[in-house]
Amino acid sequence: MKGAPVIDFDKFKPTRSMIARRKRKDVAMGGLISVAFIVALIPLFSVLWTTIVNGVKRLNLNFLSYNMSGVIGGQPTASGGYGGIQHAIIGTLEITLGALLISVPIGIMCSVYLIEYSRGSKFAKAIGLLVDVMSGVPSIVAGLFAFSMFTILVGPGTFNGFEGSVALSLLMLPTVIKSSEEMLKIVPNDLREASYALGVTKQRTITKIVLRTALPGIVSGVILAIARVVGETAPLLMTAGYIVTTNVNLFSGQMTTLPVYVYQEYSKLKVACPASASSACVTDIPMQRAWAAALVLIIVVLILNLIGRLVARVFAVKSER
Amino acid sequence: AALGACGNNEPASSGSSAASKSTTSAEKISGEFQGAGASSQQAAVEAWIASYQSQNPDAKISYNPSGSGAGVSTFLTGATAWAGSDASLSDDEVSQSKSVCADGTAFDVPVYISPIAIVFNLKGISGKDKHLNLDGETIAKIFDGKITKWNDDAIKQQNPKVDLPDTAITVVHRSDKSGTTKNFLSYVKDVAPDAWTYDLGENWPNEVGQGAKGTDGVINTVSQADGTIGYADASKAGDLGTVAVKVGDKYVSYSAEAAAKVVDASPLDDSAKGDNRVVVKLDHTTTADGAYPVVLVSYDIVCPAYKDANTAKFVKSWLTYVVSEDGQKVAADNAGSAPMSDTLRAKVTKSIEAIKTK
Amino acid sequence: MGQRIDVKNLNIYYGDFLAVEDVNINIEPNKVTAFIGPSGCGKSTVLRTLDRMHEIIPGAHVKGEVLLEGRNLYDKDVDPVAVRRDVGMVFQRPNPFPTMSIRENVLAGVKLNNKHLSKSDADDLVEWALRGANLWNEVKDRLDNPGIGLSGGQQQRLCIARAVAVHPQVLLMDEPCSALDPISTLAVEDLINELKNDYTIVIVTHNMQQAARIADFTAFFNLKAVGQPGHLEYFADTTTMFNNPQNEEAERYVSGRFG
Amino acid sequence: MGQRIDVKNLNIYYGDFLAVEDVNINIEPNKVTAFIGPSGCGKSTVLRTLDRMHEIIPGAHVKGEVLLEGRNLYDKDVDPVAVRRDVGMVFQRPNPFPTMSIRENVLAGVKLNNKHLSKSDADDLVEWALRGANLWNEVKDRLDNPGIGLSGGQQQRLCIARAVAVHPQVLLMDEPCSALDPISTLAVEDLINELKNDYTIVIVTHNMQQAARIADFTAFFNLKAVGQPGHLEYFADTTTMFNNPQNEEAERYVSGRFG
Amino acid sequence: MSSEKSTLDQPAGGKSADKIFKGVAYGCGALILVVLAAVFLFLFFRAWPLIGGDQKANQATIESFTGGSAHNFWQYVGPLAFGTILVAALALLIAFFVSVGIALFISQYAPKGLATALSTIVDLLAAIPSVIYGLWGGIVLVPAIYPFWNWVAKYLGWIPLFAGPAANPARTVATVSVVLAVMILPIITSMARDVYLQTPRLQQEAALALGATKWEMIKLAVLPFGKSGVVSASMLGLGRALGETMAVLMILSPGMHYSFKILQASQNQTIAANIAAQYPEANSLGVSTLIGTGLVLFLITFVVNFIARKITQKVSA
Ligand SMILES: Nc1ncnc2c1ncn2[C@@H]1O[C@H](COP(=O)(O)OP(=O)(O)OP(=O)(O)O)[C@@H](O)[C@H]1O
Ligand SMILES: Nc1ncnc2c1ncn2[C@@H]1O[C@H](COP(=O)(O)OP(=O)(O)OP(=O)(O)O)[C@@H](O)[C@H]1O
Ligand SMILES: [Mg+2]
Ligand SMILES: [Mg+2]
Ligand SMILES: O=P([O-])([O-])[O-]
Repeated sequence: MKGAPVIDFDKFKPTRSMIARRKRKDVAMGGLISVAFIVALIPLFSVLWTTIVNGVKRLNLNFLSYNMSGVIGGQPTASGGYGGIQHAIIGTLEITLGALLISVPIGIMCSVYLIEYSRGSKFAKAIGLLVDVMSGVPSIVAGLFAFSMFTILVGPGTFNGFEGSVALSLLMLPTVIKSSEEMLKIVPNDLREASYALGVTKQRTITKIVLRTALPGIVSGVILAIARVVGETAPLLMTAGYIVTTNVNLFSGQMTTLPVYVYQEYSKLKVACPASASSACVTDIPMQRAWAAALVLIIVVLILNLIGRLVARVFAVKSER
Repeated sequence: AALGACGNNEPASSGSSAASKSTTSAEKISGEFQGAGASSQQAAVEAWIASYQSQNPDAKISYNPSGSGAGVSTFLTGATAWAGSDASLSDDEVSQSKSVCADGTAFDVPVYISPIAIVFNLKGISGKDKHLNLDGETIAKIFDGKITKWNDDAIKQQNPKVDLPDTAITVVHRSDKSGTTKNFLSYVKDVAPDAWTYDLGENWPNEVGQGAKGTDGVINTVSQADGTIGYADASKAGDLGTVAVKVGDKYVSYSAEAAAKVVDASPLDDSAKGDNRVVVKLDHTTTADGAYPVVLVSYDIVCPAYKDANTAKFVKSWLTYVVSEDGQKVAADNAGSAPMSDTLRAKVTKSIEAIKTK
Repeated sequence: MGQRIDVKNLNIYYGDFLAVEDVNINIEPNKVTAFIGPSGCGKSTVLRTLDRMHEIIPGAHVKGEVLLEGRNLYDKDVDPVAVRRDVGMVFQRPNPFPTMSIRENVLAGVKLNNKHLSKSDADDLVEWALRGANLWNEVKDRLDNPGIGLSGGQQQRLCIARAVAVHPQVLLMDEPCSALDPISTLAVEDLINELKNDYTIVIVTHNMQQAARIADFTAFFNLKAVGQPGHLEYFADTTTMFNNPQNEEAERYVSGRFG
Repeated sequence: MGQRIDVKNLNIYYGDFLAVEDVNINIEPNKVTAFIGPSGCGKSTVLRTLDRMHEIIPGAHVKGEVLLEGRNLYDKDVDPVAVRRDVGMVFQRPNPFPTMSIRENVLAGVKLNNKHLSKSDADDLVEWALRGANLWNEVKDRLDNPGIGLSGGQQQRLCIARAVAVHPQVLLMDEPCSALDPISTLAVEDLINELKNDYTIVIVTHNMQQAARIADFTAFFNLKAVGQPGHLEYFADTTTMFNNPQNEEAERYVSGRFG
Repeated sequence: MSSEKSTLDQPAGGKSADKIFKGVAYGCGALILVVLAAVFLFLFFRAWPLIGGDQKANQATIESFTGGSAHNFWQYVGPLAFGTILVAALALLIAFFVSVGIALFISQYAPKGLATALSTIVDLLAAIPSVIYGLWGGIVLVPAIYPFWNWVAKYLGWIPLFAGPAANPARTVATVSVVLAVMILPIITSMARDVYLQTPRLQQEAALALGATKWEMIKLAVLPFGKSGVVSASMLGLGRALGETMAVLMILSPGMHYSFKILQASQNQTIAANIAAQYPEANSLGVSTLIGTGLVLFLITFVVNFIARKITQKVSA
């Protein structure tokens, strides 16, 4: 090779010690990574374990099918239970559904705008930035926002489930947008072109080809977003309030959700048992209820995750290979 | 079991020996009513609601234990029928209430009187129904970080029979704004003005020890380490040791009766501006025999007239029940509170009578 | 029957960048016209202007005329969506819709345009298109299987079937065989030979042998340097192009050592 | 100088699936050996066993021997990392490290063993490798620019420079030109011709003309049917393979109409 | 079967649907802007009395919040902002390396079956509500971790950060950081794992083909590729830690200092936990003050995310 410098390659030959050193480093890093892994699992499993062990004590059908009205202290109710979380489950479902109905259509259409209509435009970049920023909005700020908004628009002292939905939807929106955006991005451009080349309008291409192809990913993204907000406490305390009875009206009256219930029961800590009470009176029933509700919450989140995966699989782009 | 109507539990049969006589004459109340406020009252209010609804099955009552401040603010927006509060109304709040009450200004009446226990956790010494004897000055010094060891002479002298260890004292106080704090501190300030020089308020004033959110936080924190001491609503004291407080020359440990005694021995606060107000000015320095002076008095705040007559009817009948002998007993049973005396009840009842239902 | 295309003074831009300069070319109906030339000379770009697919890229636009049977595709009142129904396109990599079965893929063009088809009409159309794409025998027993379950060559023929199912007059193909193995390539080439009875076909290919085998006319595009616009260097019937080109550049290119 | 490779009774598995069966082949030093054959016959698979890259795929393993100058690469005490230093590899699609400059890309392999390379040594090595890959003149003024800023053909040559910079004895190339345009292909083919002075080169190609142009020996792999293991059908010097193959299948394949 | 007639001049259907759809998409894009502006404005209106209201009353409110140690809004929010950032930064510091470790373990080291199982577990843990982490932290971790902090204070106490004595019970910034780290760990891990798994095979093979060991391959191909993804994952985690309310509220013994003594109690407090703690007992002016601090928190997260975005843009460029 003309003009090339002459290289003495023996100089670059790996020395024995160098090889050994690289090997050692390789093994050490492998070890370190495995250790990091195990260390991290300890607290995570401890969380799960504590919740399960403490939670199963009170988790039964009665607990799931009654609310807390008429529950006095640690005494058993007429149905033989110690109150339950039926109202909180209903509240959680309705408020989350409300948040879902607000954030999913907006979120998906926003990602459609970002990916399909204005990829790379200045405005789109600004919105992309704002979505990023929005994903960092602390949940308590979302709560304060919904609280302020309803105070100003509806009137002071407004508490209702929908107010909670508004707060949660603010938290869900960026997650939905970002995951949908990712999913739309990975829809191959080939498919769009194939559709356009068949003389299909842009709207139908997007709805019938692009969104359909991205659907499994979008659905699992949405479900993960739900799983994230279903455990919110602080914003709901200041928006949806707290009530011991079942309220099915999302737009009027306070509503309890599972995390708020957990927190409220934890706050009660203990109850007093009157001297006359039978041995069925349990003084630390609030803590037991808190753990049981926490366990239910985890199970709900778990089920949501599983559904997400299942949906992703069912709707998945079928392939034989 | 089939799902109860919307999962409601029928009121428990035990515990509430249905308050038959106090409300027999009153007509049945129906409708939905909301209250909000002090969390200290929560256990009592839950019991009251259960009993009250057993007599008025068509009334649906809910109480959000959102905190005294939030309760009063919400009440002042007109969104709730009444508020529970650990503090009596401020002058400002009284005048603000003009805009929500149909007529006149809101007033407060005591409904819930509860001893505050000074709880501690000390290996080998604390335990259920175990006490340490302390006078006000020692308590003040401990909570001000002046006494830092459990075997300090001041403590030893008052507890000659106890073998006190050389453990450091960790003070645990409320980190949130709290009526409990204010009542505890006003006791300390009244009995030991030289040892406790801070201004009185609902926030903890010094930087000693650890702060914890809520009564539950204090109890949890105290339980979690050796050498801790704190104060909390007595019904939550559980297995922790509690302090017997020096009154006169005896040491008195907390009990509902002992708490009731100090309230009886205390005058009403004449400086409270506004009609119908019943504000107790606790006399912490009382030497009355067997009185326990560390007490929390919690109020219900209501209007003398409501825009909605049904609400007015409800509030009147609700308060009547709450302060009735039965109501006070239900609270005492389920929340460990001290039933109010007949003298006080008479004053309160007079105020309740002022509520216009027509 | 296929339709003729006449390209007049066409300049093609990506934003401000002039990618292809001043193209004039007449594409005969029911013939196969091949575009050859070095990479980046604008073959794909020109091809995509023939059904206004070019416009999908933001900022891309043209100056000049493309006449389909005398009607300028770029006239103000022509809807690009309608253009694309008349001029079908097949891409370099087979791109069946992954969520659809073989049958649905064939019907996609019709169904996506919200046309309602009776079951028997649909069946007929599917069979007709798949037979036209030489794929019927291979897939007739598994029409409801996913389209992407097929082999690459089958997928490409499926895409051709999908394109012909909307009855275009012209079929554009951008290197339809470059992702295929030799055996599949053969199948597609055979198909092109048959399709020209019904359609006008324009095909971009890197492979000169392929152009020689299947094209009636060949257009050689070139570019002076990278960053310069490409242009149509030489257009001739295929025999002339490969045996006796009257253009020095074209001769250098077709006789070059590349395959 | 290049080293010789002898493959003996090599069976290659993906998990339980026998992908390639009983390969025996002798690869001469300082020659270019081409692997050709239909898609899926195992060309890439065999190539990757020559530097134990095969093993990266979970479950993949081999039975048999690959002797590099007589030493079995698959002996228990042979470190695959060491093998890969002696046997370099270039892939189908150019894969420079995207976060690195041109210079850093070239030095990436060397730096692994020489933490503290003097600036002048590094400069020399970069120049040497880039000249060796025929890229020096095009990039010498922008060595600190990112490697992925180059054109496809340049990137591929950069990858070759990166591979030769660690001074291997053998260079394996898996369809190194299939993603490149003709001009870049030419550049890489020229390069291969020069490189064989220093290295033993094994190249997989789909393009028979390419094999004919650059290889000294050609191995034709085949498979009986999809799902069946591939096998080495015929191995000969390139002239024989393309002009007078002594194997019917090979003849059919090289004389097919595809190109 | 093909028709002779050109359909060019027939109007294509679906034109108006096309326009409406586009309009809706644009509207939803613009809505994001509106929503964020609304968040800011509503908070701002509600916090307005802090600026436009009676300053005497404001001072009284803040003095009552702090027991007289702060007199104006900035003195009040300063230590809170400091505490917020301190807690979140520590949590991120702890979680970051561990997360990257786990993500690498799952994506590069673990055999496929184990990797899938672990991924599922990590995803589930990422969804555990923070109130449960708060419960666990306050009840299980606080007593369990004290001996460790005590040890740290004893032997590493010469480092100002670890100045003793360690508070018992350990309701300290250190413990809270650990809980928050545990909480954000699955979030960062799950995102980091996803990007690491997407490292192009080609890059990895390129490194291995040069004779790199596994770790060197990770350093050459995986880590650089994943950098921007991991940075944004960390920022997401940081955002979560900055805004976490319940876990802090249920664990930390708060204080209002600019203090780095993470093993001692009553040193710092976070904005979010402070809002939740004071909100129930706050009067109308108090709520305004708290919303003011919420606005500051909002701005902090805004800035953090903004910077993060800039970083990721630079890295990926
Ligand atoms: N989307 C685009 N944006 C900007 N410029 C582009 C775009 N697509 C292509 N170009 C430029 O237009 C010119 C022509 O590209 P084109 O893809 O048409 O060439 P080609 O002949 O098809 O090449 P190949 O044989 O590689 O497919 C090139 O300079 C290319 O860089
Ligand atoms: N990672 C893998 N796991 C399982 N099977 C594989 C894998 N890679 C290749 N195979 C199988 O091994 C056989 C040989 O594949 P290989 O990629 O070596 O063929 P090839 O001749 O290189 O094909 P091409 O020309 O398309 O590159 C094929 O049957 C293929 O399906
Ligand atoms: Mg092209
Ligand atoms: Mg291959
Ligand atoms: O009832 P508290 O005011 O002490 O919370």
